[in-house]
Amino acid sequence: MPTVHNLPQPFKIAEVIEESYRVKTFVLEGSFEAEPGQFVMLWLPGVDEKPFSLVNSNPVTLTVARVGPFTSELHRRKPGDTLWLRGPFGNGFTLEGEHLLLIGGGYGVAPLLFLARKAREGGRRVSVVIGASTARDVILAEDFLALGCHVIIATEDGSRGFRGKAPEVAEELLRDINPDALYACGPGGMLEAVRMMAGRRGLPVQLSYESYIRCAIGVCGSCQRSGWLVCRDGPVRRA
Amino acid sequence: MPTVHNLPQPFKIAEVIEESYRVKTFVLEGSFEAEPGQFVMLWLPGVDEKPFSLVNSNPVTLTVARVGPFTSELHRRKPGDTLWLRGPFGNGFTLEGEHLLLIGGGYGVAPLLFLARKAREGGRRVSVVIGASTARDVILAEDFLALGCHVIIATEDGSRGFRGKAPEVAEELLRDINPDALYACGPGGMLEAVRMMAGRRGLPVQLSYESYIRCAIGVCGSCQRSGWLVCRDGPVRRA
Amino acid sequence: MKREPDLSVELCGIRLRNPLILASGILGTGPDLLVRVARAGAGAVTTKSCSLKPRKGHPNPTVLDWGHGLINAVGLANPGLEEMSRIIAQAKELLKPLGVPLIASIFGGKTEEFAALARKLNSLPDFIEVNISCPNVEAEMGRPFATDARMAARVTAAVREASQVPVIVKLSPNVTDIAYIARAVEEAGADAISAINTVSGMVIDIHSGRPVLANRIGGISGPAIKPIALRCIYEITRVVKVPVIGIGGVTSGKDALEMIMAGATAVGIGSAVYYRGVEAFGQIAGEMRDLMAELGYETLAEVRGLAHRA
Amino acid sequence: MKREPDLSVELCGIRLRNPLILASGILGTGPDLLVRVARAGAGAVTTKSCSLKPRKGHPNPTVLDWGHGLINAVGLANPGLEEMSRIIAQAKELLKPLGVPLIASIFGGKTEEFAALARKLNSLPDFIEVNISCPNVEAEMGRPFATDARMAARVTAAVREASQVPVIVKLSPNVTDIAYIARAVEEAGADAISAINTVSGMVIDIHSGRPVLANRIGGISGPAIKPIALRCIYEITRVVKVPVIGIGGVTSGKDALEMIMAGATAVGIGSAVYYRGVEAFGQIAGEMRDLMAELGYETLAEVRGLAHRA
Ligand SMILES: Cc1cc2nc3c(=O)[nH]c(=O)nc-3n(C[C@H](O)[C@H](O)[C@H](O)COP(=O)(O)OP(=O)(O)OC[C@H]3O[C@@H](n4cnc5c(N)ncnc54)[C@H](O)[C@@H]3O)c2cc1C
Ligand SMILES: Cc1cc2nc3c(=O)[nH]c(=O)nc-3n(C[C@H](O)[C@H](O)[C@H](O)COP(=O)(O)OP(=O)(O)OC[C@H]3O[C@@H](n4cnc5c(N)ncnc54)[C@H](O)[C@@H]3O)c2cc1C
Ligand SMILES: Cc1cc2nc3c(=O)[nH]c(=O)nc-3n(C[C@H](O)[C@H](O)[C@H](O)COP(=O)(O)O)c2cc1C
Ligand SMILES: Cc1cc2nc3c(=O)[nH]c(=O)nc-3n(C[C@H](O)[C@H](O)[C@H](O)COP(=O)(O)O)c2cc1C
Ligand code: FES
Ligand code: FES
Repeated sequence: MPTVHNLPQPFKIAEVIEESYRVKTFVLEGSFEAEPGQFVMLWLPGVDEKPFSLVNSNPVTLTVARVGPFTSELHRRKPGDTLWLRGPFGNGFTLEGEHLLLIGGGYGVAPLLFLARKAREGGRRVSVVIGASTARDVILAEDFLALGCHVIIATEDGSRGFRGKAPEVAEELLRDINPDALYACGPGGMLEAVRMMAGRRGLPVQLSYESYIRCAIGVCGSCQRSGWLVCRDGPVRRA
Repeated sequence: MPTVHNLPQPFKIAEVIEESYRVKTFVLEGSFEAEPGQFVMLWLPGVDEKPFSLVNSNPVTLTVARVGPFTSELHRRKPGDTLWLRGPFGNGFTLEGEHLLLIGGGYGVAPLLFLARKAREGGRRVSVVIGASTARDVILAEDFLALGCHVIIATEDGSRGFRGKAPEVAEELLRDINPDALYACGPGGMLEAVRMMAGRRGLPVQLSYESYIRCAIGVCGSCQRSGWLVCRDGPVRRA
Repeated sequence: MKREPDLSVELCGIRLRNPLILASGILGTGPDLLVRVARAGAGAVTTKSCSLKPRKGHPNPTVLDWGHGLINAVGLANPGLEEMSRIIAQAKELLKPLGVPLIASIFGGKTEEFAALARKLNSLPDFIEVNISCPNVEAEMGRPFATDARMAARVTAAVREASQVPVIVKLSPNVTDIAYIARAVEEAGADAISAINTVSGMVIDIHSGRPVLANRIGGISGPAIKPIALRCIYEITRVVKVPVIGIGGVTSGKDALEMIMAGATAVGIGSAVYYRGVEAFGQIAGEMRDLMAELGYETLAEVRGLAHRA
Repeated sequence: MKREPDLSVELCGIRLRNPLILASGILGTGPDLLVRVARAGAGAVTTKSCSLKPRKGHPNPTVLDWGHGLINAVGLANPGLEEMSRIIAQAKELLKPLGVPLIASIFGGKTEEFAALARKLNSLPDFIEVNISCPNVEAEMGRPFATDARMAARVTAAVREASQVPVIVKLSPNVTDIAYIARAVEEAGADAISAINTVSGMVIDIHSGRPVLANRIGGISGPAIKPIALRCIYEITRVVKVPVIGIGGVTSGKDALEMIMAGATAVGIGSAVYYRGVEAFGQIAGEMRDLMAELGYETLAEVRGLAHRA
């Protein structure tokens, strides 16, 4: 998938959706070719530039959790304001199997929604475990439901859906769901748990990793994990 | 017609044909897209780079008169040696009419041979006046004949064919030949004579001009004639 | 409703209908060609650099497209002051009705030659541009004056003294600190600065194992040098007050606006003539207008120097 | 029958299987990555430049593709000497069986810092490369040492004194006379010279009216700078005897041969990793072999410096 924008390009914000007290979705005016799992670099001139996964490419859509200075600044932007994007970068998810189980933790659910949409368009069955620490952190559940996915919610404190971490809940339900491919995006520990589970079950698995991104184009070495470049070889990787 | 080679590219000499005591034709290995009337810049590393019209583009062929240091050096090159070309440059001849009269003086006959070939391929009638100062300067007559052209030779001293300058001879025969378009390439005075003749007869005319070429790409201004660039707007121009 | 964007700029008290100036050495060889460029939409035109005596320049190859720009070592071929004065006089006459000012570019091997050229040109051109930055005659003349602040200042002062018209000094990017040189020529009396001249480079042909330019080393222009030019304009306009003509790699209205955002007052156009033909001038001006309308700017004064904001 | 072309070269007495060296700052952040580059076909690899203390570098954007090359102002982000020593030790171990030498790039704000780095690295790497030419930390550290012959010589002498291994000094193209600086560092004891570091430039976004790099000014690399690099290598190798690593815009076997024709002994590869991936190394080596066979060269010694012939 070639990069559409090598330099940051302006995109007007069409709509801002509050997903939770600390997560907002930014629907932008405009579109470009991209695959689920690919990411963009979002530039706020005078502030910084950070990586975010695409939740949709038409219209271009990002779902952003407020976790620090940059995302806080971003959360202040309103419809009509401009965001600058370059990308898309990296290798996304590959569709495989007829029944996909997606496991997302935190804002990691965001790229999985894009994946679910593509999978449903192709007539595949999709189950998704949305992991969160507590009920008010659960995001995008309605969107998955609207796509006709089987939605399972897992909160660590049990305040909504199943109690437990997303991979644990997924593993418990695995026999019932009986998927033929696993996909996960979320914190490192979660990815590791999913990887182990897939190994035990002999299921193909694709994981979306994170790392500190600078160039996003595979030259600076900032994002490397044991010789593997998250920005260029990833962020999605088969275990 | 886009430029195929922006930087000089090596072409091996396949064959050298002696056209006269001071004119040689260099048939090269290789071809590129070009139109009759377009020219190339021929580089001899360590010597100089000079403009020459294409006599053929497949295989690439040049016909060169020995007139000074560069062309003398070029005449020493043998089959197997390498010549460097960039181009093709400029606007060539446009085919018009059903019976073309070509008037060439000196090595100016060279690009007309390329034009004649294209015209004959399109089934058009072609008459050509080959002008030269004396019999031994007449070149390419056989080639035009081989294409099925009506060939008229004009030498200034009358040592071969008609006596007189090419445009004079052409004008005398104009009623008999009855062409519907004129084309000429040769010294400035000759072009001017053809232009006047065409004006008098109300015939369309295309003339190929020369001027001192440096860049060949329309930037240096070296080749300008009253604001008109021989290398880019020309070398062929409608009068 | 916003008004139609206004591209006009003032350079040393002289109004240009738009900021696009034909750069020296491109098509500036004859009056008709200069007029053609003006008709195509240039705001001002510059002649090929002229010396006291005629110069043949270097043998060919002298100008090449190497893929990301041009490289040239024409070697300042020009017909000399006498013939150039005739060209300038004719061009001036033809340009007057079009309202397009004429810049005469001069160069010499010694300070006195520069001064003599300026004196003899008198008030024939609207501006004199002092080319102390050509990288392609080093073998013959030594390093360009623009690589040494003291020499650059001395030439500037001599021309300023001799000239009847505003003096533009053209700087080289092939220096450690272009801002330092800029300040030196400003102090010496330059009315404006133009930058950049070409970037010193070399293109090699692997089949012959030789540099392709007859002069071996030449000057790079076109798209490849745009970021270098923008950086130079930014650095220069951070320290000088005189207006700066930003030159280098501008081939679109977007490029021209970038140059003005970097701090330029006007914009030189050279290699773009290769990429887009003489029509480049009108096209670039049109693109500037469209972009200004889209971005909500009415005048170039609003755009100038934006990149310097904190 | 000609023999299969031999790409091996000797650099300060150390044999490289081919002349292609991973340039500093590209992928040189970890042992596995360095090994991956070696496996992909590099003749030697260079680490990201390392300082005594860890450095966060500049905020993003730090690296961009502007169309004819890259521009970067990473600001020398690195984990500092302690962590880098571990990386180098591990990499060295893994590279040994591959026969691929390791170059450790160092930089500091003062001469003593350079010397301390060289002393502490001891004979851990096969070479030390002294980066006195990064254009992207000027606001913080002042002009790079490579822009002043006296300073460049002083750093060189200090590192030469402190180092157990051959010392390569990396030069900047952002100077008036790179050959002069090259001679100064050679006289001060440099065992080899590498050139060029990036060319100072700026990219501006017209929609925001701002330089895109957080650092505003950055270093240009990639195809746009190849002719500048070739010219620098030509100028340097005209006046020095030590081997030169030619770096700048090499993305193909043809480019690499041009660099050697300009006078380089080895060839640095940086931005090509963006254009062609890590596979660039093997591919470029293959292209060099094919071209050498076509042109009838058996060794790089036959190719070296061809462009200097009269
Ligand atoms: C491939 C990829 C896709 C991502 N997709 C999303 C997404 O869809 N939605 C979302 O909310 N977040 C996403 N992130 C994370 C997002 O980039 C960070 O939350 C953001 O950079 C935090 O910036 P900050 O200034 O608000 O917080 P900080 O206080 O600067 O940092 C908070 C956290 O973000 C990480 N972070 C900061 N800068 C970077 C950087 N340049 N590269 C990688 N991580 C960084 C830090 O390591 C830290 O863990 C993604 C990250 C990566 C690598
Ligand atoms: C568009 C064009 C097409 C041409 N096609 C042919 C051709 O097909 N066959 C052929 O034999 N000749 C052709 N010529 C002329 C050819 O370029 C010259 O004969 C050649 O350059 C002479 O070089 P020299 O060193 O041998 O002679 P010199 O002694 O240098 O010059 C002899 C004549 O050639 C002219 N000339 C020299 N250099 C140039 C130059 N750079 N540009 C233009 N004219 C120059 C001189 O003005 C002089 O009239 C063409 C010229 C042009 C402009
Ligand atoms: C073929 C050519 C000839 C040039 N001749 C001159 C010259 O005579 N005097 C001068 O000051 N600059 C000369 N220049 C430099 C240009 O005026 C300009 O500074 C440079 O090309 C950068 O602008 P560009 O990228 O728009 O071409 C020449 C450039 C080219 C390409
Ligand atoms: C992203 C990036 C980071 C760089 N970091 C360093 C560095 O830390 N030290 C150094 O000496 N050169 C550094 N450079 C310069 C390169 O080593 C090289 O000199 C330059 O990029 C030109 O080569 P290229 O055109 O092949 O990329 C860096 C270049 C890039 C693109
Ligand atoms: S972020 Fe630079 S290599 Fe991945
Ligand atoms: S030869 Fe340069 S403009 Fe025609």
